[in-house]
Amino acid sequence: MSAPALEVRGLEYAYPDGTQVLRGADFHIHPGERVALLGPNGAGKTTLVLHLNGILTPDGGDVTVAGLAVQPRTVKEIRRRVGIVFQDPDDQLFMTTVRQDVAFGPANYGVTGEELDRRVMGALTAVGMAGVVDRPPHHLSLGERRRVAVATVLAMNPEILVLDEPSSNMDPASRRELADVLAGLEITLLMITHDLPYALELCPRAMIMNHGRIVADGPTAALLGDRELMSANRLELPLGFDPSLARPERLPAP
Amino acid sequence: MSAPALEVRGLEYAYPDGTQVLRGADFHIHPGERVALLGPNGAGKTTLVLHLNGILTPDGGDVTVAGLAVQPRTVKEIRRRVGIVFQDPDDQLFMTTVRQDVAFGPANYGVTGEELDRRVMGALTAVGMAGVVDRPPHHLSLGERRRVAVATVLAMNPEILVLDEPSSNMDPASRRELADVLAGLEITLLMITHDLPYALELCPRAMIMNHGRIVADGPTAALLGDRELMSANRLELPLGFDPSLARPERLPAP
Amino acid sequence: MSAGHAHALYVHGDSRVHALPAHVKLVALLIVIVAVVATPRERVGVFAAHAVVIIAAAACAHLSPRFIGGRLLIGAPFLAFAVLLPFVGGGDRVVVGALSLSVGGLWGAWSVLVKGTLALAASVVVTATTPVPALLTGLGRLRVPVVITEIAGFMVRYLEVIAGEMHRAKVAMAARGYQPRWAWQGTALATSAGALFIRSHERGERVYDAMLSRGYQGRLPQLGATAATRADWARALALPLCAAAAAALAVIG
Amino acid sequence: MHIPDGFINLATSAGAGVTAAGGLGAVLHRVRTTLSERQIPLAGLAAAFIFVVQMLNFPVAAGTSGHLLGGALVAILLGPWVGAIVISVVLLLQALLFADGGISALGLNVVNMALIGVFVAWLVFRLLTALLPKTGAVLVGAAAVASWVSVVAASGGFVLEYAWGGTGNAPVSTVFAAMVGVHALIGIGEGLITASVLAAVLAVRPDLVYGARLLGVRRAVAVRADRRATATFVLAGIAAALLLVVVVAPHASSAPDGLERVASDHGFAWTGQASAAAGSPLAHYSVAGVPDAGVGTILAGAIGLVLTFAVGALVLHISARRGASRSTDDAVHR
Ligand SMILES: Nc1ncnc2c1ncn2[C@@H]1O[C@H](COP(=O)(O)OP(=O)(O)OP(=O)(O)O)[C@@H](O)[C@H]1O
Ligand SMILES: Nc1ncnc2c1ncn2[C@@H]1O[C@H](COP(=O)(O)OP(=O)(O)OP(=O)(O)O)[C@@H](O)[C@H]1O
Ligand SMILES: [Mg+2]
Ligand SMILES: [Mg+2]
Repeated sequence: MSAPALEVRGLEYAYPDGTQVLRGADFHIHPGERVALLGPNGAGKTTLVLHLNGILTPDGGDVTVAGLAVQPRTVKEIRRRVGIVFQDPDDQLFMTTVRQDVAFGPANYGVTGEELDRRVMGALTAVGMAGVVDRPPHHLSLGERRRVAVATVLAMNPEILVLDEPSSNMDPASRRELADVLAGLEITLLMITHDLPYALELCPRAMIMNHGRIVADGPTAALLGDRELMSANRLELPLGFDPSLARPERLPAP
Repeated sequence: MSAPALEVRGLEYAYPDGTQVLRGADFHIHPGERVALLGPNGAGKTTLVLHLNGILTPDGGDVTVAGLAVQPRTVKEIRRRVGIVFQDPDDQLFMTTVRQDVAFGPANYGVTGEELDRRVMGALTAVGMAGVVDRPPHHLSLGERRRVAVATVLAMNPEILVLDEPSSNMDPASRRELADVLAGLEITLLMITHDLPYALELCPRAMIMNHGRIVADGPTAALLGDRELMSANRLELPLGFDPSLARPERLPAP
Repeated sequence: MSAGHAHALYVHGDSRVHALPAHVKLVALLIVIVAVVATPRERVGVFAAHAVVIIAAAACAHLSPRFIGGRLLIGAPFLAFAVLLPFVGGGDRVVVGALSLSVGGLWGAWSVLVKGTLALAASVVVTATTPVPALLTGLGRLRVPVVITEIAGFMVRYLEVIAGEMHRAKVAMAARGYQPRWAWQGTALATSAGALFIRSHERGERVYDAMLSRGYQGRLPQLGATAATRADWARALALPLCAAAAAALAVIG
Repeated sequence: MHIPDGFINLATSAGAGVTAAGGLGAVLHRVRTTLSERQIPLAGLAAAFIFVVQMLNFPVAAGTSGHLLGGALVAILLGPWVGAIVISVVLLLQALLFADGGISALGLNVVNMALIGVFVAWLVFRLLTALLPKTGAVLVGAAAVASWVSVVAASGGFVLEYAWGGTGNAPVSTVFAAMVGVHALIGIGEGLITASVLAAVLAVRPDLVYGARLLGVRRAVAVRADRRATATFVLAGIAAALLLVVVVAPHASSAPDGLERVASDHGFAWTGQASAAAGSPLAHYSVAGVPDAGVGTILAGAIGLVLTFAVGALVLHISARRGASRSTDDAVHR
């Protein structure tokens, strides 16, 4: 067995105002796995993700990335390996042009010149946003900003890609194009989403989070088929959706 | 024929940096209609919505709400009638507690005391957020914030409700609960969404916008069935979705 | 900088000082500060009296000495430069150890330090017992023009917007491997200041649009500003008037 | 350069208070007719922005602090009238909430930063743009120069007030050298920040810049930082700072000392301002009031300037360090 790409043990966290959010979250993900993280609003998914590269510091428990414990000393290295796409694109984009913003990450890790250009244009092309490269990111529509936000992280070539609802606000074609891009990457993937068919399509494995804990973990199709589990966690398949029609054929078998 | 609840004629708009967005948008909506506004990212949907209550002033064309032209003099009255839920909940929520935020709109129109309380709690209950009434809105999760954002507008009892992607970031159960609430209102509804099954469920009529113009207008089911039209506008039904299984039975016939 | 520092000034409580209307407290504060500033610097005893007045007010407000001390420290760096005065001052000199110090400079340093510290302590008592919006309402009652209080109100709100935008940018930068050695790093500050301005401005504009959309007419729905009774005035002004009397005696005598 | 309580005597402070109230009254009267509903939030935002940028400040001579003043920035963004109000609001809230600048000294601070700072900047800006072609680059350059002049002028206002009613006991010429000298350096930073903010705003939202609207510079222009122009500006600023300290400071003592005498003759200089007499190694050069002290004077001025600035920069560095380590890796407080 290889060492887990991502290991989270007994994670606890309360926000400074006292709201207890994480209550002992536990899981691990092996290199190359693609895992969906599902759960109701307010379950603590985003809070969990912010621990994976040391943006939040846990009150208890620990996080290990590829064998490296997340600590102030390791944080820079870890942030090179773990790329996070935030839930709100406005949290992600801060430079004056889209080009600068996408270049920011790789440039911090010493990429320069042509290689930098290549990365920037490659990432933007992957999300279909090569056309806006010289516009200010805050003058884009929300869906466009979300696509650029994904590009800023793709450009860093992370080993582990964590996406917090990447497909929301995207138009349906962009959503499919993103799925194609993600499916084509050789990468460990953790994706939060409320779009269950999307999770089924992309991730053979899923975890359900509620009240700050992982309450279920298993093959996505099996979890989505468990009616009781689903309704206990405010999950339900859309009207008119038939899982048997959705063929996650592009996925490696779990 | 009754006067249109909402009439838009030849609307043109360019942002201050020169980006031309609206290029002659034209449509009208009758009282009580429920209309979905579909279209790719960057089509101009959000920009269009910001014209409906005079937040943006058109460069050309005009907007009429219930027979009243949108003008500086009529703007206060129009804003009472047209409630807009913004695409980004962070733009919508600005007070220090959720209660104050939801009370803000009705209070501006003179609602006070018990009636105000009733409105606030009613709206929050409708979106399942009565429990966070005394928390600061910027300390909520994104999905929770979106639900509160919808409540701030519901509390105003508008005649015309305009929602810019209300269901994104919501968990599946909240999404369905919102659909139930919206279906129960006697109201004119214009809803932007990228969730086509959701549009089909809630709105008998749909319009497709692209490049700043309305390029199609008709029964939702018919538009979603037109493959060519759909793919020309970056729209597609999710894998595994079978429109014939989705029964929009709660809707009045178009 | 954490978001919302504008609120960190206020210490929640239900003391009598908290309950006083804001404009009354502002008048009281002004009296104390004028008294402190007017006191001749040689009258050390009178400064002690002022200190007693301020400490009494702080005690009524249930503010701990620790809290006041902490807030004074924030102001300290600026007052600390008074330390230079004895070296650069003119006039007679005294020799203290190896140093030759200007007598006038020493008095100057003392004066700046004691007056600055007392005034700072007095204003800490008021800001710690009055929420910012109430202070603005208080200013309005004292006939400060509406344009000023309105702009100030927006300023307080937008402080949070800007702090929020700065914070978002910082987190986003950190997440993509940026580790600045100086937070302000000359060029980084200069280049990001422009972007920060536009971002904050546009976010502020969108928030304002959302307010307009919900019927905002230039005035927030008011939650009943309290009017001041004669008893309020008497209670609020008792201590400051003591300070004023002490100062007046000192100036005359 | 926020003056704290007790630094300038009460009479001078009160006089400045009356001047400030009069000046602001005139400004408000003028603005009342032109301020549109949308401009108030914009003004509030500018105030908040100036406030935030001013948090990066460090102490300068005897109890005052040095940082961006923002007078030129608001004057060009919002026009001098609204600009003066905005800076006044910033000063008011800083004094009330953060005890940054004294409450009794509010009038002094308003006169220096809101009235002198803003209107001097505007005059210089209008003068330069009247003489030069009206392009985005010229506008940005003129803004940089206007910033520098306005900061120096504001610190000049301070020196005048100090001469009139200072309680600190340092000779006026020393204060002049420290304040004006340091602010001639700060002015360089002010000019660069003003220019870069304006360039950024002009590039994407030219409609927001009052100065641009007035001059008809409408289209979005990307003004690039020109290295040579920047270097020229910085060098000129440093040269001017040295010139001020070395040549003007010794002369400066005579005129303000005159003011001081007037003040004490009228019996309201309570604080017994000692006249500048020989004493400390840095102070004696002001005795003669003329530069015949030669090399000594020049050295004293230059050393004083460098020392003050170095200590200030050190304090800033330390506090920035602490701020940086606290904020970058710390918890997200959203
Ligand atoms: N800054 C904060 N301060 C205090 N409480 C917070 C803060 N941010 C989030 N919370 C609370 O923590 C809980 C978990 O929030 P989190 O954002 O992790 O949820 P989530 O699972 O990502 O939800 P969603 O699906 O809506 O994005 C929520 O109840 C929320 O109200
Ligand atoms: N403030 C702005 N300044 C300049 N251009 C803008 C601004 N806001 C949006 N745009 C541009 O206008 C176009 C339409 O934007 P809009 O937000 O209306 O799109 P949308 O249809 O709502 O898209 P989405 O589905 O992604 O929300 C986009 O190309 C966008 O880049
Ligand atoms: Mg989340
Ligand atoms: Mg939109």
